[in-house]
Amino acid sequence: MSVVARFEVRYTQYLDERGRALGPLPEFARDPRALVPAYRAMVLMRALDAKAIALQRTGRMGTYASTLGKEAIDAGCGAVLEKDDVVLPSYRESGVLFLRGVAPHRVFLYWGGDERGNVFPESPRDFPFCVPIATQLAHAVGVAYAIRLRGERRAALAFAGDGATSKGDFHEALNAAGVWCLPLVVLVVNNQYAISMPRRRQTAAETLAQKAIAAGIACEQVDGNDAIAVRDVVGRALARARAGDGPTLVEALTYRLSDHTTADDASRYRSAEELAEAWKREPVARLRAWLAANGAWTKEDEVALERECAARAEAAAKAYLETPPPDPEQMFRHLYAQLPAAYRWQRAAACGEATEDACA
Amino acid sequence: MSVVARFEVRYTQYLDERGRALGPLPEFARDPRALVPAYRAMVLMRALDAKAIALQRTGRMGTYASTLGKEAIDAGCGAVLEKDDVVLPSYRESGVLFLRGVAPHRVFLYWGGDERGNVFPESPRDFPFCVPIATQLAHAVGVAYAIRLRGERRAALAFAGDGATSKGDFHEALNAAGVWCLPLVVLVVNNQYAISMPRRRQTAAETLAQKAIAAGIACEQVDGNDAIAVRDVVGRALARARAGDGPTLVEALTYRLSDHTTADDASRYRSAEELAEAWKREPVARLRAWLAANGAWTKEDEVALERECAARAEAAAKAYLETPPPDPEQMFRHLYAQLPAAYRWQRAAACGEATEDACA
Amino acid sequence: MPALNLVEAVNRALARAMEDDPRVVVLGEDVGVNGGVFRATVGLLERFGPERVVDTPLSEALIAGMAIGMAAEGLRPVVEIQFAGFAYATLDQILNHAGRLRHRTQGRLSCPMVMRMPCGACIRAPEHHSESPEAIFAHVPGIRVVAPSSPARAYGLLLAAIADPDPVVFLEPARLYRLWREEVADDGAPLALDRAFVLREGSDLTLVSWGAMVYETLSAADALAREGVRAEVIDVATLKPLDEETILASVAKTGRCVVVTEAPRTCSFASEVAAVLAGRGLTSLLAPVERVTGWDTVTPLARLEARYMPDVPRILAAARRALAYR
Amino acid sequence: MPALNLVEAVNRALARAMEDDPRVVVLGEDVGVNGGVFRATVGLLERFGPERVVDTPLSEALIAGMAIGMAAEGLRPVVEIQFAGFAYATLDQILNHAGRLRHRTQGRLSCPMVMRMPCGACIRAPEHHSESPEAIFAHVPGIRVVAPSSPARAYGLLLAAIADPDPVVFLEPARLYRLWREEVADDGAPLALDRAFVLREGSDLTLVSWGAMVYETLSAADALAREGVRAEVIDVATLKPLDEETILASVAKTGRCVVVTEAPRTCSFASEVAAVLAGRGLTSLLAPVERVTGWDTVTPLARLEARYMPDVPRILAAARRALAYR
Ligand SMILES: Cc1ncc(C[n+]2csc(CCOP(=O)(O)OP(=O)(O)O)c2C)c(N)n1
Ligand SMILES: Cc1ncc(C[n+]2csc(CCOP(=O)(O)OP(=O)(O)O)c2C)c(N)n1
Ligand SMILES: [Mg+2]
Ligand SMILES: [Mg+2]
Repeated sequence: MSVVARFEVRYTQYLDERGRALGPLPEFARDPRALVPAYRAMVLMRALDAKAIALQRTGRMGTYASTLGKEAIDAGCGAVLEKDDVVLPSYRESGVLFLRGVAPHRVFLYWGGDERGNVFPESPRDFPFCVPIATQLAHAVGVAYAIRLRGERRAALAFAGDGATSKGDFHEALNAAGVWCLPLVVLVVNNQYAISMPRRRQTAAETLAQKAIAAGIACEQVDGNDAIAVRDVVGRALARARAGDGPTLVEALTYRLSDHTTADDASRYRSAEELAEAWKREPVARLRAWLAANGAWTKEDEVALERECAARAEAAAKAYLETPPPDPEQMFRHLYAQLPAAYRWQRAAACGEATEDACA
Repeated sequence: MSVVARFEVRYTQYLDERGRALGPLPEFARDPRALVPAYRAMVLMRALDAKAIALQRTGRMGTYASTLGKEAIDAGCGAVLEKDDVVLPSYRESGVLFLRGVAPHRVFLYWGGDERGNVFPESPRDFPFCVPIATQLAHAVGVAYAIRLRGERRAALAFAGDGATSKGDFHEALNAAGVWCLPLVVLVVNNQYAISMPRRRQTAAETLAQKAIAAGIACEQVDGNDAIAVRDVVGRALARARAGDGPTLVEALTYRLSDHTTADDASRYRSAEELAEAWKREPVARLRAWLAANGAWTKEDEVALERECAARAEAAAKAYLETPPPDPEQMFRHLYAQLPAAYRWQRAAACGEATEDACA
Repeated sequence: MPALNLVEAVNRALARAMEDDPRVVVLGEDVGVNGGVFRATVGLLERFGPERVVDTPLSEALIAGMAIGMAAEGLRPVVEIQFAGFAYATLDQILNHAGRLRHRTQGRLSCPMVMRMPCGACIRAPEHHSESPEAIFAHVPGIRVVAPSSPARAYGLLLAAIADPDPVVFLEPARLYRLWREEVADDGAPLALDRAFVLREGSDLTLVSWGAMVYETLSAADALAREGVRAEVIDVATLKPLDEETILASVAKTGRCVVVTEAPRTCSFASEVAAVLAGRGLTSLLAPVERVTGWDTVTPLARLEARYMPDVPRILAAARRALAYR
Repeated sequence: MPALNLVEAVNRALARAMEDDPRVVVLGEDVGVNGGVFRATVGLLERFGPERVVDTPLSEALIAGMAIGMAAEGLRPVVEIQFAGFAYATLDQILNHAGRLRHRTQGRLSCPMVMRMPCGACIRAPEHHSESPEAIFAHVPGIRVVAPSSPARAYGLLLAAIADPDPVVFLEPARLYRLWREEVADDGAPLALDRAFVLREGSDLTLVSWGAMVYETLSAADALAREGVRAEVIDVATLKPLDEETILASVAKTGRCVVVTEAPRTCSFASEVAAVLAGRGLTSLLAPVERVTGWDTVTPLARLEARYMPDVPRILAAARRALAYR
């Protein structure tokens, strides 16, 4: 018996739970002020999240998937994405999209039940939200293939949950990315739950990062509540991708501090103690503590930011609520580039312009 | 940065290409005569394979998938399967099925285009041949789950090709087997090709065995042209499975010495030199050399065996060719446990007992 | 007799089947401690334990394929797919295996499994949560397709599906899950799997539907009754095999037929019903068969779904056209 | 003008499209050095290189999903699925994404891809190599479904499919791949994607089919002609959107219609055609619409497939019933 292959999974964390540096920080964090934009974005994400939940609770929005707890991942990724990269979100990456320039009321429109929520004029090549788990990863392979084919220095960044790692699509995509050495980073947001399914029962694998070994591609595990670590790890992975050095799977460890969606009640399947423990590791307070300790953030800054974020959330809600309802023609407008003649009567009937007549 | 997980893939081989022991052999091989039945089975497989190809070439059988080169895998597995285990083959495991007691003419019937080829009275719980790649692995999970649920000391052994490791189904099955610690062994027959796709372009993974790491289950790589190694590795994996110690992925390295099927022409995509090299490692001569060198096999034995196998192949062909053609009712007989009344007219029409009348 | 809503009736049937037959296992995403996202499996984990009430990894193709393996090995798996929109990944297993295992092995192995899923729109759910894939499943040889439209029928049909020796796809109308309650005797009595239900007798017009659309269709029949039109209402319920006789007998009486489905029109199950009428029913037809269907569009998100769905006005308009036709 | 068989015409159209449009890429299993298991892509690797003629890993769902990503990023992917029986794993991507990307993003992203696959039985192939899934695809909103039945139509329709800005499922009748040759001008001229072909004019009876069954249907029409019956033969060719007008115009003339498909009967595309006739065509019908279809069974293996397939005698029997009906 001989050993023919060896592997290891590495983990990156810079800040401890209280925001204290565990060792030397990456270059970009030498000046703590460089992290202030990320912090501001994280607080805004939280304000928008709270607003969305309030809208849902008051019957003005449909089912909504909260982003509470994953702000460091979204902000860390947002900081290292370049304009020409392509983001392929799941349904929980509104934070990243805000940093891509997508107006917050679009996200509200999406969860409010309007396809116009997936129109991102600010970031037109990014993919829409994706609900069927892991299916977006195949799209990401296609995007990355197109980038490579044209010899462009861009990358695709696709997101998926811990639950998504059990789907065949996840593995098919990683494998293909490895075969063609594609400019693709897949970021697994391991928030410990897939609805009620805890991470440890989703798979017997010790880490989710190691799933990359099956595809023969690079992997890294990172503390997803540490914005500096996320930025570092994802930034390097994207740089490698753009440089033609191939794909990476990044597992970001975090915790879903909210219910799965507003239609879920997490108290049915997890304890208050577990949740309380998780709150101690949450990312916003951690980064604030580090910024404050390093003289880059004050109480006054915080008060002003809170006010600003509240106003922006309010404005987003207003823009959402004032968006006129879609007209029925929206069902047909972009069904095809041009609606085939065979379906014109359906459009007319849906818009109340004609009767549905079997003998038309 | 810290290392949070480490893995390795081990490789087992006992006999070198010329059939010389590389070191101490496993217990069961201490008496070389114990390997004679495996050798005899391997030679029979080759005779049946040649007969099937002859039948196809002479227009008396449909497309056929040759087993040439994988005899050590089939014989090694056949030797360690217990009666109550369940085999889930792909389309290339007729060798294993022969060792399960399945009459060779059934296999000819299958490739001859008759569903009765999947009736295995001798081995009634084994699954039929499976063409849609990797789909049988999900079935294997269900079988293994049922075994575990009832607390039985049995195992499922499922086969798949190197190409199959790219299918999502493969990963979903391994992952689930890990989650429930199922009595399942998945044997990947790495014959270096999926039709024209060479192994190295199927995946960037250094080994196929390492794909088990994604699922957090045990894995082993074995020389699939070494019947002793296959028997050893698969035997131990099945024993662990039956004992409740969980699933194993075994990658058996071999080479497809034939075209993909009789409908394929491998010379389009691989060189004669490569094929000639592969023949040097083929399993039958290797085991024969070892048996002969250890006094367990003689030229006379070989001559007698050749004659016996030729006769058995001839008998199988005869049984196949003499099987009366199926009657059209076979389409309906086992469509449901009992044919719903709504489809009875179709059966009657198919059997020429009634007209198809839209106004019946 | 307890008054149950539809999802409670499903739950009751599951519990009953698990109690009566130790081979029955329930599996799917979140079916255990969470009791299913619609609570169809609530309480089962506590009563029957985690080995028989199986929370699966997030892998629909695996779930369907695993059920096939379980069924072949002698269990009676009842799968829950969380929403019909996530069942497409199971089609490979259902088409290539579940419906074929018995035939492929000429009766040696079989596949007594049930695959349940909530279907249909107008529950204000997110994207991909509003699908009506019955026509796709009804095209698959070797399986049965069932769609209940009331608590009592859900109970009796689900018990029958679980007891059936062949694979059954069981499509539950999510919109009706909690819409009303009715008395359901927990008597373990199955309903026939090949008989349509005549919910209301009438001689002027035949209205045919299934699943959530039955509810809309009954409301339309009420409205017609107020105008003095006696509409016969048929709940197909067992889509495959289709009980053509009940529909043909009704149309022989009425001569006029409206078929209602919320699925996209082209190649919908409404087309199958209409095709039967164009063939065996032609001599009865006094008016064109009206199909009131979802448009050939993507089911829109919540803000527009009411404009996608067949509703009482659309059914009434079709009924009036059929009645007026000479 | 070269005389090409159907698979050569497909090959020619692929080469032409790749030459005319650098965005076109071909991908699938064994499409590169092997030239495809049916040789539809032969020669493309040599001419256009491995970056544009892409051998993929064995992962159908990935192939379909990847094409969606490529299309959204501005390429024009043409996927080959090796056999239709292996396309079921792509349905999730086709249903949930390909047909929806444009709508979901309200025109921001689109999905100009083609998914080609050989379909149909009677090529004496192994299990799962004989499927006819057109009805499933035709039910999917937002896509087009095309099925050529001659070399020239394969050439023109495939070019049109590749040029079309929306996803097209392109179903190639494997049985016709090498059955005959005809002159096909390699002129890059696309055919319309929403027009049925009237292959033969007649006034006594309308025969409707598509794909490989067109061949069988034309033979039946020949036999009828020998008896003095003038059958109109329509090749639907573009199944979605369906050209209802051509069929209705024909039946308005003939009053009698036989629809032929080798797919299982229930919820087949033949049902859709019959449903159109039961609705808009009812007034024209002088006889019940005959559906001559595959049985509602698994397509049997080679020894029995001839007993499964619609053939000339079955089509003739149906035609005679329709003609005799008073
Ligand atoms: C294919 C598929 N199956 C089931 C669902 C229903 N569903 C929505 S979210 C979810 C859990 C996803 O968990 P995870 O991947 O960890 O992402 P998270 O929600 O935690 O961000 C499930 C099962 C779905 N959307 N898609
Ligand atoms: C899902 C699916 N896709 C495609 C095919 C067509 N096909 C048959 S065998 C084969 C290659 C399989 O390669 P591998 O898994 O290595 O098995 P081998 O034939 O080498 O034993 C392919 C692509 C299939 N049978 N199933
Ligand atoms: Mg999660
Ligand atoms: Mg292989």
